Amino acid sequence: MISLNHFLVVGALLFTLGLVTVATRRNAVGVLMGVELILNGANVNFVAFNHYVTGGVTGQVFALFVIVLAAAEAAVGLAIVLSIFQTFKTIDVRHADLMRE
Amino acid sequence: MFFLNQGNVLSWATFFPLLGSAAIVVLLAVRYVANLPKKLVDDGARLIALFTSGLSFVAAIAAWRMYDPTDTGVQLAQQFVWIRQFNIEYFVGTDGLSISMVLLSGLISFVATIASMPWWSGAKDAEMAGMVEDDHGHGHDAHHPKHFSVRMVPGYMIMLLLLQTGMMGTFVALDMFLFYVFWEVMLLPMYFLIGVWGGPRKEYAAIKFFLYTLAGSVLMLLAIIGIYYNSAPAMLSDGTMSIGHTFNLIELGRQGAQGQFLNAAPILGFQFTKIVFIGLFIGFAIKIPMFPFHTWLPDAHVEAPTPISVILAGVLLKMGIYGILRFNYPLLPDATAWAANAMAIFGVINIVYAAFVCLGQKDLKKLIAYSSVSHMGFSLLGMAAMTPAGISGAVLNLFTHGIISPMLFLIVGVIYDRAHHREIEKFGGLASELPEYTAIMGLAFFASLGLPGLAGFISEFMVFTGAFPVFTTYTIISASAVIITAAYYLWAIHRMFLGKLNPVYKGYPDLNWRERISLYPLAAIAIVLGFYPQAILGVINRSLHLLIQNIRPL
Amino acid sequence: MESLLPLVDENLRSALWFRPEMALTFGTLVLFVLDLLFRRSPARVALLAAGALAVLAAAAGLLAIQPPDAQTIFNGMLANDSFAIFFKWLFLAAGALTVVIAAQGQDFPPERIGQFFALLMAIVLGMFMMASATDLLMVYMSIELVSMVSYVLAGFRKGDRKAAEGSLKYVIYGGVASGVMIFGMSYLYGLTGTTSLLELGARIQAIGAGDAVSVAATRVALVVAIVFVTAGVGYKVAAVPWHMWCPDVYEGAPTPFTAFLSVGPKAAGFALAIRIFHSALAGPSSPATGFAEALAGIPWPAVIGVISAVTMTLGNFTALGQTNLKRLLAYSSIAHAGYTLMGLSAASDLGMQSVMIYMLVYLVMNVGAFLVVILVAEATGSESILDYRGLSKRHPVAAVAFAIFLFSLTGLPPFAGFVGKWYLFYAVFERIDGPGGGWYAWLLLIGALNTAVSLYYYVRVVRAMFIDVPYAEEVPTFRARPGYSLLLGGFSAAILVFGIWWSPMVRWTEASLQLFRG
Amino acid sequence: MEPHANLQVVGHAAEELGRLAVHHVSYLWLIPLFPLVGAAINALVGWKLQKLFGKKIVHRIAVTAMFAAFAVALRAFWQLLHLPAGERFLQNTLWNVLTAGRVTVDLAFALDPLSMMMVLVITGIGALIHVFSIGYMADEPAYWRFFSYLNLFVFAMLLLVMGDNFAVMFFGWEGVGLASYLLIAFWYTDPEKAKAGMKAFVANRFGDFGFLAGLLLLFWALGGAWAPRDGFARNLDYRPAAELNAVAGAANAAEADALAPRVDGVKVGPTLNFRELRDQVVIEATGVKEHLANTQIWGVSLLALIGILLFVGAMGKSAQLPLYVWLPDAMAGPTPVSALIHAATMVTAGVYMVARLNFLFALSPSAMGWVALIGAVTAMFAATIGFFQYDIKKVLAYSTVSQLGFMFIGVGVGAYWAGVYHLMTHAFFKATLFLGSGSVILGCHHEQDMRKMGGLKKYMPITRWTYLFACIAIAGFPIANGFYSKDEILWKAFTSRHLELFGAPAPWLGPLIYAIGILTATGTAFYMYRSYYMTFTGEYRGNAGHHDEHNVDPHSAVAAKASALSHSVHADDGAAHAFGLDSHAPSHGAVKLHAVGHAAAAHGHDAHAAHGHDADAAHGHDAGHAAAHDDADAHGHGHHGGTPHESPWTITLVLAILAAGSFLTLFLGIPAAWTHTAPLLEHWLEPALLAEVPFAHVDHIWEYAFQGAGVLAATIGWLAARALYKDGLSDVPARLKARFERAWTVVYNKYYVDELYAFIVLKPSVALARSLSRFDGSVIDGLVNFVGAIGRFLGRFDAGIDKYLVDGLVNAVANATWGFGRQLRHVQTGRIQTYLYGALGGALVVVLLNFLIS
Repeated sequence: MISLNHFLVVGALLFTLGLVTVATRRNAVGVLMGVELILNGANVNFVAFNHYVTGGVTGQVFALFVIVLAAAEAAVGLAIVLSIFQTFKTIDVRHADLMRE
Repeated sequence: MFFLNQGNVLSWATFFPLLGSAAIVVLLAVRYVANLPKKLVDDGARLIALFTSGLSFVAAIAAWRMYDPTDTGVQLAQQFVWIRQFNIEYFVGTDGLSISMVLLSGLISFVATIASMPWWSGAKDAEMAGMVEDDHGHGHDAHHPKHFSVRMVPGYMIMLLLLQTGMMGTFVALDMFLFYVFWEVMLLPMYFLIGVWGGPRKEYAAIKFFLYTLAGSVLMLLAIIGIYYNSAPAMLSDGTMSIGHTFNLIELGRQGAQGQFLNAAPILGFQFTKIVFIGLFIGFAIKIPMFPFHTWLPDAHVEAPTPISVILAGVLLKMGIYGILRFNYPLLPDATAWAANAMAIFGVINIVYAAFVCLGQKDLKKLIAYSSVSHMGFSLLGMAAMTPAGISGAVLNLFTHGIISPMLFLIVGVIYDRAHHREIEKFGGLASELPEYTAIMGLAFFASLGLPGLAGFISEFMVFTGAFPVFTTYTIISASAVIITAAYYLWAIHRMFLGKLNPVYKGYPDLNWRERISLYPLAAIAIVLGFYPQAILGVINRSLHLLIQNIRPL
Repeated sequence: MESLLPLVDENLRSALWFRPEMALTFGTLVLFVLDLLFRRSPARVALLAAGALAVLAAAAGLLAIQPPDAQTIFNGMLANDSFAIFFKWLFLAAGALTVVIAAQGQDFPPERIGQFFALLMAIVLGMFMMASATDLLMVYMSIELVSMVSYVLAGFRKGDRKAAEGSLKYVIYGGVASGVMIFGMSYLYGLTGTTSLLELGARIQAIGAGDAVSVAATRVALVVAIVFVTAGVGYKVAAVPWHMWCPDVYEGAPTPFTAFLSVGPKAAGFALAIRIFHSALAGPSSPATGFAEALAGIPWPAVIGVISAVTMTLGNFTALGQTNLKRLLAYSSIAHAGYTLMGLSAASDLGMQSVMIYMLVYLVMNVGAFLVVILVAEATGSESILDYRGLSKRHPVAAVAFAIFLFSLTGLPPFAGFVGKWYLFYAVFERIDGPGGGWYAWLLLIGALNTAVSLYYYVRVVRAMFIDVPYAEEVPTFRARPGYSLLLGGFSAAILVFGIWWSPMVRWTEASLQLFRG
Repeated sequence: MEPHANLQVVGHAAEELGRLAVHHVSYLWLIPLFPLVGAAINALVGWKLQKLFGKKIVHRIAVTAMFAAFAVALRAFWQLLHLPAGERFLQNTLWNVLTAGRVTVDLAFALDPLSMMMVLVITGIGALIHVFSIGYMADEPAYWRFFSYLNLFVFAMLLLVMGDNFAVMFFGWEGVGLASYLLIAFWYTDPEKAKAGMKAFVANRFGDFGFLAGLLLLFWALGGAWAPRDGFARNLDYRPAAELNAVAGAANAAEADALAPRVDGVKVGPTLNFRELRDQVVIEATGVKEHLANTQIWGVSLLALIGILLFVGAMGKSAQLPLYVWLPDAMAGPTPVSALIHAATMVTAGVYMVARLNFLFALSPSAMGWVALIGAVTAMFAATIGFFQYDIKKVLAYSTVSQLGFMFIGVGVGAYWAGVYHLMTHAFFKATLFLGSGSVILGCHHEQDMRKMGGLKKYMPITRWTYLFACIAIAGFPIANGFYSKDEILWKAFTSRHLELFGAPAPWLGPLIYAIGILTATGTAFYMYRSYYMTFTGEYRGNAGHHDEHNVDPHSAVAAKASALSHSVHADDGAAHAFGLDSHAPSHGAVKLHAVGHAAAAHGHDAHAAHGHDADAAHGHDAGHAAAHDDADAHGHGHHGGTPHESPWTITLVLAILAAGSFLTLFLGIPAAWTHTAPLLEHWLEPALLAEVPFAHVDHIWEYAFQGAGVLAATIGWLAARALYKDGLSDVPARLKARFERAWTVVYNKYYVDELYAFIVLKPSVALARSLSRFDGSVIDGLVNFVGAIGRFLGRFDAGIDKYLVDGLVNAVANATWGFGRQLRHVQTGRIQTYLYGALGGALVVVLLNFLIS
């Protein structure tokens, strides 16, 4: 029988993996995907909590909104990555350190 | 003057200069529109400055005349609610403690304004000083920059007048918040006056002065917040009761006398009154300046242009002592008693230490700056004793030093304008070339070293007499400074003025009229006060003696 | 089917309180259309600016006629209360100023300025919602709205490496921050079973019941969740340790937008923070003292205090070494976030009020400061402090105004900055003789000393303008910009007036203190 | 039998003294006013006047002021004379200078017999010296400056003696210091002279410091008795104003007076006023006397401490050990100044002050003991130095120091009137001596070295006779005033038994002081006659290049002898022959003389030829004068130029008057032993000097004997000097010097006291000053800059944190997570992630913080 904790563990794992991805990927797109992972970790939690704890639809609606916003954010992010590519001719985030004094 | 009456004279004294600076701003605006010739604008600014600070001086004299010495309460008060939410009032007034300072500040401001003019000087010394107006930014030769009195004149005058407003306001403000505002308002113009029109190391000196003073005043701010927060409500000027607390210094003094602040909650484990006392005291001690917070003074003095040194020594230094007497004494009598001994010790250190430092100085202006440090020590010692003679002497010392030290700095300015250096060793035998200058210098030096018959002696004598029964040993130690003082002044005279004339200074012009009209009045006052100090004492005594009545030993 | 009817009614009712937001929404779209319409028009910049201002004016008008009674709308998603309205006015002002400045400047090429205005309206909309959000969902969405548009605008300058880099950092950083926040929200939701800030407080207190072990465990989770949420807010106000994006983004973004960023979203972030901490994590403030107590023994005031101390200290000390004016102002804005957090950590009505006052004052002086930066950058093409030398001679008005702004930022009377500082300090001092007052005493001391430190780098600029002599050969020409001069004059005057006669400011903020608590 | 075998101590009958009766008058202020006005006029417009109307107008102003003051003084004297002895006290208050609490000071003048005498001396002798200066400073360009200084000095001196309270006295006390500074450094272009002035002022400041301390101590000693706070002076326990006294609130004189506590009508408590002080101390009922007598402070008797501290002040002004050093240097000033300030008036201020406070000193035998002892030692010490000086003014300077020592012996042992009497007599004969020397110096064209003088009696007879008479007076022959004052002092010293030292009775001190005194008297006679003989007898050595006493070359000795033989100006000169005959190689000398004579003739009157003027002398007067005049015309007042000449009448007249004065004033002090009535002056001064000091009673036989001893001492000194120095013939001094080379050098160099001062006081304090100012510049100021530096450093450091430290942390973390076996470059994640690490790490810290706090 799958309990709430299983879901939470999954959510936490997604979250952590997301963070690690963001923190270590050199490819900007990869980094953005890491962000997505984080958000999805949160979504799992929402849905799980909604199902096991609160009932109703709040959590699920929340999750839906998060998904939508994540999509939007990904779009913006990718656009910026494109402009980065146009200017830096690379999307390796290591090279985006002009303003490092 | 018809518009100067009991109710508004102090406000006029405070805001005349401000109006003046506003007028100069207008003048500048007009210049941009109708582009007037530079010369016209400069002279206009100078005239406005002279006129307004003169008016402010007149108002100060009027206040002095209106003041009734037999009454110890607040007089010439003007009061209305300013910020009701915080019970802040515009409350100016004067009592025995501040009336003499009002007069002094008016006088010295005016003298300083006169000394800021390039006028009334002989062709030759004007040329030597680099006052000659020419298009390119240099004086008579490339080595010496143009004289401060012809550089960016309107700006200078605006700042000078702002400074005067700040000073006068600080002395007349009787609302704690208002006091703090004026206190800070003084900083900015002073920074610019030193920083823009100062000497070679002006940036360093200016920023040092600024940071030093601000560091002190933020501590002061915290202390003020603390006092306000722990004060009891009081009646506002419009008859309504204040909400919770009060900024009214007189009211706070009453509460302090009743021990209002004794039962305030301790802060970081320190007793409230003590920590607040320390906060305020450091803030003021930096202005005095008290050892070890004195090191901004020599730099500021050395770099500042002459009139600014005059104001600095003549008025600004007085605010430290004034603030302590205005805040710490009435508001925190018990902490004051607790700190009295420490104050006396610091006073002695100031006196003796600075005197020795003077003896070792090579730069005349530095020497005089340190002598100011030394003389301020007398005030500390005298007020710490809490005896009538002591405290009267301390405040009288503010006045006399406020007369004498401006003379000294004007005198330094005279020789600096001609020789463009202040190295004592490099002069010699000036007496035979500049007799009048030598005479006035001798008067000032002897006044400063406390020669009876001149102003300086009286206050020193009173401080000694007042402090002796309380701090016998300290008093004797500091009395020994009279020897050192005599030594360094006479030695300076010896090296600069006596002996064979150093040929370099052959044909130097003697005093010109600008220097005369700024120096002689002060000299006259110094002599008169030497024989009749009661003119001041009779006015200030009562309030001061009342001030120390409340201070009981712990 | 009939169960939908109340929802419909609610939405129709709520629409009445949502008119400013709607105005902004439509305004955004309209501006896009206008942008296309005026493509050929020679005066398109002026027209578009007029349009943007018209939108803002409409929003303002609707905001003005909006009935003031406090309540929630959209089923408790948003609250309409005087607190929110105060900040909305602030945002409108910030937006309008940005429009005016941007319209005159050259940071935006005329052909793209329309998009900028449109997106600006969107940000304002987002900030409106941030100020009035009472549900975690709305909190998240409003933050995201503001953030995402900001990402775009931060990288608005095409082909500018710094801009691109800044926006990349911004987007990644913001993404992670909001992700962390939403993750924390998910835990809050799970632990309390609600997403409404209005109910959150009661639920958290209820947690106290139950056996010790589970309570302790829940508290751990709760605290972690709260900290995660704090991260999201802290990132918006650029508080240490979530401040690092700030300098780069400020430097990379077009300066008018930087000015906007430094005041608008910061204010919105504080509004949100107050909303969260005061209505969700603290009980109602006692009418006698105005003090509010933290719920369930979560010591967030002290934590915020520590964050505030660290933030202001780090910001100030880092600013000491800066030579680029935009970076310097960025770090200074971090420091000011630290000061403002003092008010939040006071956890009292006066604390809230002091935050509001400070944001109001800060809006004026900081936008003013950036305006001068724009002015100088136009003439010299540089933001380095070296190019400010001798400004007092070349452009006296700008120099004097800048000096006033800087001294006001330092917090010297008689400038408005001092009033703000005064309120913050006083609010903190009130708390000293409470339990754990020691924290506040130290906070106060640190704040005071920081003031002195900050003077040092502000004065460096003043010194450059007034004391240092410029290079002999450099004679940059200042294009006559009466508009800028007027603005500078206006800002300076406002700062002086607020510094000397600030009763109105106080009255307004006092009236805007009611947080709707359901 | 020894004298004090059968002595029994008797004091005056201790009759109760009442309060001082005061006569308020309104004209005393005129006395100081005139000199002040004179000074002011000459100081402000003198240079103009001098340019317009010549020097006459300048000195007319000054001298007129002096005589006017003298006239008013006489008027006051007249009034005093016609008052009953007990009520001779004139008082004149001008205005209240300052009042604060208990401290109240009036600008007020008072004349009692004592100050009356001083005023007469100051204005009288002062006026004469002004007249003298007319001639003496005739060719001084800054004439006006000189006279304005002189007037200023007299003004200050009058304040000093006429002051009704300590404050006014102190005004004068410092004022004369200033005036003497200005006058000593009058020729300021000479750094040495300027330095001498500085030295005088600073040395006096040492004394003033003691004076001030004693003053304050006395002031509050009085306060202690009445305020409810004994142990007032045990400081460091904080005393508030409220309990300090009844007069705390006094804001003006009237209040202070009204509030002041009184014990049956006598105002008690702290006061600076001599009269109030005297009343409350003298009148037993007030109990002040007991209080003062019984109070101890820092373990010593309060009164002794007060007395000694005040005496330290006197040491400065009156040039006693160890503060006398400034006086000899003060001779750098113009001679009239030396006469007026450094002989007649200012230097006696200390004596005057002690006498003025006699009622106080009398209460403390050990204070008196110290005064007397230091006086005696100083007298001896200075006299020995005086033996070997060559600068005539230096001799007189040391003699002055020595005589002041005598005065202090007088006031020290309690013979106040005698001390004051000596002050007066000294004023006369020492002024005569100084002005005489001045005349000599003028005559010898500003030559002060006695070795370059000699034989002046033929050139300046009046100067010579007056100088001689003054020598007689100071040596103590009964035909002049010096004898009477000095012998009275010594006699009183011998008969005093009540002195104490270190609080222990010292009956032996009196006789000891007498012994020292009589020896010193002998010495005095010796060095004064030495100066007389070296200056006025023998041959004029002014033009004899550089050749001095202590390497007498046989030639000049022979030359001198020869000239002495050639025309025997002094028939009575046995000694000269006696010494002359056993001199070697007469023929050689004669030949040389002859040759030189020719040389001189050949070259005409060459003023600078080594022996030229010996030749002139040999060929008689007229030629010599001719030479002198040619020379004078040739180069004005060049040194060694021409023969000396008598001074103008203004000078000689003054000399005559003063000499007469030193004769006439002897009648003021005819000892009681002769007339069986108190001497006139003692009688006159009695009301002022009321202290009752017990003296051993010894019958008159002994007094006569002691007077005889005094005369004997003088005679011995005279004869010795005559034998050694008359006509400069003897070479014994030379041989003695050769014999005791080392000792001679030590004494000649004034025992190296100046060097000692330089070593103990000057160098250390200057070194301290230098190091302190360096300390201030580096350490104190350094601290500030250091803080600033720390700030800026932290700034960079923070920036570093942002940029690098976090990176480092990141790399570390990255290593930990990823770096197993990987190279750094693979985990180098760049900026953005860095930020995230920072953020998350921060968040974690915050989480921890939560639990730490809660």
